[in-house]
Amino acid sequence: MDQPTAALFGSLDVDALLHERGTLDPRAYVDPSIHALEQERIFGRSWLLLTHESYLPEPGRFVTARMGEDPVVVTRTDDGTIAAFLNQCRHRGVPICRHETGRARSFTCSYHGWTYNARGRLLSIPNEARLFRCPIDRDDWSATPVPRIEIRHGLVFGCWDPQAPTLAEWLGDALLYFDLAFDAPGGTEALVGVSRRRVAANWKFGAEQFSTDGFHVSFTHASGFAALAAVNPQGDAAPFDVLNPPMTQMHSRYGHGMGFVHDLPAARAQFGANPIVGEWLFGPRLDYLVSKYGEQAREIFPLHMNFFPNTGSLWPNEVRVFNPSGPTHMEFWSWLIVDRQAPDAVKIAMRQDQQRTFGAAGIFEVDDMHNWVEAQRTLTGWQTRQRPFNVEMGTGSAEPAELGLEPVPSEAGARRFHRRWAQLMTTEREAGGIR
Amino acid sequence: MDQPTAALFGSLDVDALLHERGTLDPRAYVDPSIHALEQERIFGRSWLLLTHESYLPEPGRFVTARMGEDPVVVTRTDDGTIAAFLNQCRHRGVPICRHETGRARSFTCSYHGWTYNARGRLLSIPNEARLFRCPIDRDDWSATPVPRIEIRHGLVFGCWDPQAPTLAEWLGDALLYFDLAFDAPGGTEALVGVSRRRVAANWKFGAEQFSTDGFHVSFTHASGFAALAAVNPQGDAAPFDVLNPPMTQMHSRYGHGMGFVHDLPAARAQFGANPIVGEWLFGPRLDYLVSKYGEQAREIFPLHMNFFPNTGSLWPNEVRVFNPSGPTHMEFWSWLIVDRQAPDAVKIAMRQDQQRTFGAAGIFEVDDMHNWVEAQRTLTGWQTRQRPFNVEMGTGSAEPAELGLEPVPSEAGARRFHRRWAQLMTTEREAGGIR
Amino acid sequence: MDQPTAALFGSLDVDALLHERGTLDPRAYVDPSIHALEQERIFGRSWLLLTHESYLPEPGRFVTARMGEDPVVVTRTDDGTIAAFLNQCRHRGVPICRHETGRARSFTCSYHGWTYNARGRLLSIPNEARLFRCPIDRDDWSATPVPRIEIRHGLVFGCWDPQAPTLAEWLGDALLYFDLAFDAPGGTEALVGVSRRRVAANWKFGAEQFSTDGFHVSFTHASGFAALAAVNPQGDAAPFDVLNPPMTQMHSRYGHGMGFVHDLPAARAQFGANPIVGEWLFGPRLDYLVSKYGEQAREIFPLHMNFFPNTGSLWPNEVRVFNPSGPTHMEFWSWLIVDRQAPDAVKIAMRQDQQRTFGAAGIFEVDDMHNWVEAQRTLTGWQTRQRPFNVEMGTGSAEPAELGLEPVPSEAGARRFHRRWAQLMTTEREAGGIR
Amino acid sequence: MNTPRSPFAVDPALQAEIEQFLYHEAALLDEGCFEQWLSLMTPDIEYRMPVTQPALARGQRPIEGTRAMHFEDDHRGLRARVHRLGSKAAWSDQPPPLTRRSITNVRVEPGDDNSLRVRSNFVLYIVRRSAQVDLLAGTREDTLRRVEGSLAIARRSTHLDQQMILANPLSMLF
Amino acid sequence: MNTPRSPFAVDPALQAEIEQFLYHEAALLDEGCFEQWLSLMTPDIEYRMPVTQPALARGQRPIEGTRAMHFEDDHRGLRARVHRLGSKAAWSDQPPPLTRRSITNVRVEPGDDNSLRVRSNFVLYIVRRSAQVDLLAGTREDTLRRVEGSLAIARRSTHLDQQMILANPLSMLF
Amino acid sequence: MNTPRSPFAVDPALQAEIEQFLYHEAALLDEGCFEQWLSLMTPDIEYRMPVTQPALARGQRPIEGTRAMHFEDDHRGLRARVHRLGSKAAWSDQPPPLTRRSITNVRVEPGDDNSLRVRSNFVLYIVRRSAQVDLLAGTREDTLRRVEGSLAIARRSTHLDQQMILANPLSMLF
Ligand code: FES
Ligand code: FES
Ligand code: FES
Ligand SMILES: [Fe+3]
Ligand SMILES: [Fe+3]
Ligand SMILES: [Fe+3]
Repeated sequence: MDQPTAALFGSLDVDALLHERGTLDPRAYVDPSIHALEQERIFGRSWLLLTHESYLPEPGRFVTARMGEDPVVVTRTDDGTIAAFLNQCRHRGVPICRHETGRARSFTCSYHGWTYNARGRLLSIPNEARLFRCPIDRDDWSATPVPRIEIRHGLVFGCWDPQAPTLAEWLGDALLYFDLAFDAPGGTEALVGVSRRRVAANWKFGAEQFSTDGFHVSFTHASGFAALAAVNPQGDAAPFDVLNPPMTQMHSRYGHGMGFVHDLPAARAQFGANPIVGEWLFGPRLDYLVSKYGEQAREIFPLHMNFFPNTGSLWPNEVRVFNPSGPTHMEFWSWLIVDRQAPDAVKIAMRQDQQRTFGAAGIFEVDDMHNWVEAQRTLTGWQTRQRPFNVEMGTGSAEPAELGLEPVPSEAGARRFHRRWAQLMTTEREAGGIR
Repeated sequence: MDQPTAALFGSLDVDALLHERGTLDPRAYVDPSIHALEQERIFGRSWLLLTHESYLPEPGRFVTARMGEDPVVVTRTDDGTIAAFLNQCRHRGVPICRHETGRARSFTCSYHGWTYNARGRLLSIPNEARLFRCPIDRDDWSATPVPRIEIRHGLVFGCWDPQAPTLAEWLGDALLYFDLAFDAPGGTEALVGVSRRRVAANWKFGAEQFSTDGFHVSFTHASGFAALAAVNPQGDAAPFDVLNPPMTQMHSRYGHGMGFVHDLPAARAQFGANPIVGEWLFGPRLDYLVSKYGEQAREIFPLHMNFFPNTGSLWPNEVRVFNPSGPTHMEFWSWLIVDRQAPDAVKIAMRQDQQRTFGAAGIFEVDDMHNWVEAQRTLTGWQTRQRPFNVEMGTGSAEPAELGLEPVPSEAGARRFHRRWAQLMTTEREAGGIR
Repeated sequence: MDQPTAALFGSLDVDALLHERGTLDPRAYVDPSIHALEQERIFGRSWLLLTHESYLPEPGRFVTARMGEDPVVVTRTDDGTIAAFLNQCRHRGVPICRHETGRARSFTCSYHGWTYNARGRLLSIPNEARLFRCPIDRDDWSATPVPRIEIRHGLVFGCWDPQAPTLAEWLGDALLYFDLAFDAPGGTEALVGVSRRRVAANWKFGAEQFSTDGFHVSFTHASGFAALAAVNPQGDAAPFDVLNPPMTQMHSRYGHGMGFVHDLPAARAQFGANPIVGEWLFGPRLDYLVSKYGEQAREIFPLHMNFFPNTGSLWPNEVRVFNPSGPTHMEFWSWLIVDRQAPDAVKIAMRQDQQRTFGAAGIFEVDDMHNWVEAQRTLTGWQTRQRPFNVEMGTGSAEPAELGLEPVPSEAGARRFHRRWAQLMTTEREAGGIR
Repeated sequence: MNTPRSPFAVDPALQAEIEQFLYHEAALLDEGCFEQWLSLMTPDIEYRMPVTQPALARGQRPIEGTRAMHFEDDHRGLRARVHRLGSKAAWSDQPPPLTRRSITNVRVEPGDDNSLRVRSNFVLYIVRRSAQVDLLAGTREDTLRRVEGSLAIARRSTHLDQQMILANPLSMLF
Repeated sequence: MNTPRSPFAVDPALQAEIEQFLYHEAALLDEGCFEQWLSLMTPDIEYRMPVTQPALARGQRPIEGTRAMHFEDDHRGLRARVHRLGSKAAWSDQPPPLTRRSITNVRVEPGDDNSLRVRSNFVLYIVRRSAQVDLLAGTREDTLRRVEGSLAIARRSTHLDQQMILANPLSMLF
Repeated sequence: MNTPRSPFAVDPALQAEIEQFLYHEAALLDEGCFEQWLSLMTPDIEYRMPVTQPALARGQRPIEGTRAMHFEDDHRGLRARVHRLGSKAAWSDQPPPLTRRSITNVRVEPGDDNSLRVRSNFVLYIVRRSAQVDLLAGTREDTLRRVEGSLAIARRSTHLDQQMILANPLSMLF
């Protein structure tokens, strides 16, 4: 097991937050100074999901997005590549782009008309020569660019740290799992309309759960499963046997985690209750994945996952990002994604299934929200911040040095999520790119 | 008079907050670091009112309550005793009990199903043996218990400090006054429905006033008295002569305070305007008290009081608790209590009288709220925090070493409230139980 | 050019906030410790606009006002002078005066009846002799007076610093400009009804813009100008030619700034589109000013201005004050003022023009609000606080040692506003009156 | 569409009349005409607002016992409240808050002989001290009686949708 | 219940017609159809919203003098506002806020000859920039006129229940 | 005033009937009578709430493509939701929030043969955990059908005026 992290940041001792064996100080979810440091050390140098490429089908299209708590503009530039920059005019700070989505080749600030191109480069200042009488250096005074952009299976990621590893390196040994979750024949497309919520809970409640927590399902979602069973006597989406689930938990030393179904019949039972959907997922789609990634594709059917720090997904048709909004709230954006080549009937079925289960009003989603919000609210007390949370599930079993694959529920993934978090939180930014 | 308190806490000098002669720094009502320290040093070791015993008539009944800013569950256990514990699951912090009141013998967390008994002891974790693979120590991972519970005249008190004195010791020389306020033949019962308010004022505005402030009545409540007089030409509840009230202020070096009517005819005039009520209070009830506490019961008719830190009451039918909710708000809970053996007509009369006067919409209550909220709002300024408040009323008279009994209005009780507060605030918690 | 300000305050280095050449750290608009220090060092010793004298036509009239974040009462006393004092009872801090305007010769606190006269002097405490038994010193326990009050052209200013320079000294070389903006034959009067707004932006966004920013007009207000042009083909209030405006920017080393029209025909075109208004402004009014201030009055027609720190105005019929309300909000009060001797038709025309343009719902005002609020909102990010704003416009031109008069748009005035701000922020209060 | 009316069909004239009565009543409160408002109450008015309890969970029985009340007034009690609101010394209401009542979802049913049972929802917007905005909502069940050719309120029971009162001081009439 | 109608009885057809007119008008504003909205105003429209004053305390006389106004428009003034709202450069309204107007407590009285005096309350819910929610409430007094078989607004005077405007920028029409 | 009715004239009896139906429906939701509420839906109910998009800026074309949905239920989907709300394990709704729906600005138009097209606005006040107050507003377009002498909802499309959902968890029915 990794060494415990002992560094101090500010007056906060990480040892007080995260103990070796698996306990976690609840102040990590409420402390304003921890939250402030996260902006620099987590969100300032991690790969963060911005949007789906299908929103930017041609040059001149743009969307606005959010990286941690910072607003950015994401564009398809004239050379067909995607660029992103901070949505803040360098003159007095008004947003450069006021719209959430649209078509534009340049962006003019509403205050004094500074104009930036689709890469955020300062193009012009009205009457600059006569008014400024001093050189306004384009390199100094362009919008802050997001220096690193990568696209993988349609998902557009950005990173503020010029020295960061590549996205593939960042994903590390979890890369295959990422690919199996998001690759599809012909790629994917996102539905129009980002489902956004401001939820009164720290972002880590969401990210950690999506990484690792398959064992809350039978409890938290009991009413949802019963409801589906009641209206569908043949039983769709029944919960697995909690003690012997056909599932494996993946956990990575880089903080990523996933629960996947590890055999085909179980996956068919889980995802293929609707035969139209099953035919696609386990027919053309699986054929494509097997041809590309080999036979192992028949043993990895992703269910829930989080790629560190905050890109969560519920396979096979949703991806979401858990952005902080102060220490006690998260702002989370969820995209519905469907396989581009899937028949329309499959796309419709997936959309309808998603809204009923994990949409903003989904019968599963609402109970997750409830738990997170109530846990956060409880932390407004004082006694409630004095004793650690328990993250010990599965501590007794051997833990691999590298990628972990747990055949039964365990919190090893949560421990790794928090340890990765502590590693970044205690490493100074100046130390160069982090691994 | 006590020595001035000179200790420092954080960067705050208590001398700057509370001067010997009777001035008070307004920052005590707004400063976030003072508020944070209060949670540990005041609410972390004082006896706090939780609920009334009548809400827990038999084993299996529970209510949720609040101690300072912390949520607790209060239960009647199978052995008939009352227990309380922090309402926070030790796993990831979701409340163990979601309901305000009800019947339950165990409590199951909605997130992963950890189950606790009526004393907050961890009973079971779903599939623990197989999933955890490490011993989950029941002593380490039960809900944080409220280690001290005492019940006196139906009022259930709890205290987080295992080394605290008993409730009777805590009340000290104010014990007799507590008993005369809350004892009744056959005990008391609380009406169904806790009247709760979140009020935009620091909790000490309420607690201090209830301790000591009989002299605001004729000013603050002028419109209320006039209204009652207008609809009742015979004149009920007329204010006392301010200069010669038949009242005594009690103040204790432990911070408790009370204003009581010190002669029977005046008490009858005050509380017995409604003959039905008077017959009970000054008949069977007084007989009972005299037989138990002696003739002095005829000279102590409590009117307003606060037992340190935050248990306030307006005799004879209300008890309330002024809990903090951040430095600038209080959340206060008020219970209507009536003598169990009183005739129904008395209970009804008391209930109706209470809603009209000191209920949430009571014609006296609203003007108290107004004063507190406006004083707090004014403290958002900067100049408004630069000069002390005056707490000098009655300073000139001799002050007793022990229990004080003042025959005329005085702020001796307020000075003692604040001095007790400063004593606790400047005493480290590790120093053992405080007196 | 002034020396850069290098002093530290708290952990904040002013050099990090305000660079010599003209860049500004955005943290000046969000940091809570900067905001707290502003209350002491800016609002605690600057001349601040309280109200217009016409609201206090005779002894016994009062209004409540705001100085920074502090509430004050402003009165016309029996000797006809104007006085002001902090609106906070010295006993427990309840506001002394509950009304926004009215008639009163003394003010009685609603809590315990302490009564203060129209200068805030403690007059009486109910039953003081009997109850207090200690001398309550009238000098110690009166409401905190605003020690300095001056009235100039009907505008009532107050200052907390007894050692402050006079208002005329404070205005310094900007005094003439102040006089030309607010003087009028027979004086001015304010309309009934203060237009108040709480706007989610730091107060300095407003104050700085009003000082210096004539160049936002053509961009920010494009839609407003187009709207006026569309309904008035003869074209009223057309924007100036941005490159060759008939305007001069005044900037003072004391932080004041103004944009004025510097020739009469242009002023007539700007302000006299409505002939009724033009006849008054450039007839009797101008005659009066020329007779009093000389021929220069024909070359100074104020348009926008701010007198440091926060008295803004849009000539000729509005004055406003940008008060802070926490670091991220301002509370701003705007008065409509009209020349007392102007014909009624002029007054009506001015009122109607103001509501349409710069009233709370004015077609120009709303776009200013938009820019400020959006710039502030953007500063909730982290990256958005890392790089400076640009305040370099016009840096290349020579800058005068004393009063600056710039014939073309420039941010020299903004630089001077921020430099004056930094000078006060880094000068201790004990150092005596500041210049 | 000439199909027969459903069970939801009502007499539109009666419906409109009752709505007008409630709007008139609300305006009297919003405009501070408390004495006039009081004149709309019958002498035997019962005016109640119980302390709001949490909505019951599935399968829970309500806790037995007498309910605490925010309001439980007869005519004399209301007279006292109205008297206070007319006083210069009613500190919480001098100056008065701005209030605005929207009365919605009015449902009328015939009651005993001369009376009507009227349910309605309300949204009450309150502004104190220029910038303290509160919003309350709830539902009411009134008994209206025809009195001398006009209408009067004989009983009002208000359910306020706040267990924790946030709009303090609660000096408004409902 | 066949007892005679009270003073609150109204013509239900007229009441419904006026309500429908006001709902239609509100929908035009909520849907951004500002030109169509403008066409509901008479050419001599008086459109006003005075700066909200504190409610008067008992016994205080109102302060004399001319009132300041948030809105004081004639038809030309409204045309200018509508023109601006149609511009791409109306920054505060591009993208437009989401708005929803609930019009309640409609009370109709006959006015001079051809006109009606209509009072109503409103609750206006506004969302800007996806998460800045504001709520306004108030009351209006309109003069409606029958014009060519339809209805038009000849005068609107709005009282906004906020002394301190919190819903900035205040670029909405009322 | 006896001038002829304007285009805003409606049948007051029909208007009142539809309003009563919508008030009844709202009360069933506010009182937690979900099964009864479900019985007001036709078997072929289409119940939808698209994810709210920003209002379009002047001159912008809408982005093409399939819309994401917050709700897109048929009868079976609603049965599942109602089943869950009846469960003790529906954590977010046990105890249930206090909710209060005000239905306003009801506009009725005849639809195909047997149906009515009804638009209405709503203000939904929600209180969770005693002090978490949320307010939602929006507009709905319903298709009502006359069924066996009564009314039923055959289609409801709700537009919620929040792009960023603030009232979480969004477990309410609309
Ligand atoms: S703030 Fe963008 S151009 Fe000035
Ligand atoms: S949080 Fe309670 S069981 Fe997991
Ligand atoms: S607070 Fe003003 S008299 Fe006591
Ligand atoms: Fe879940
Ligand atoms: Fe009191
Ligand atoms: Fe401007």
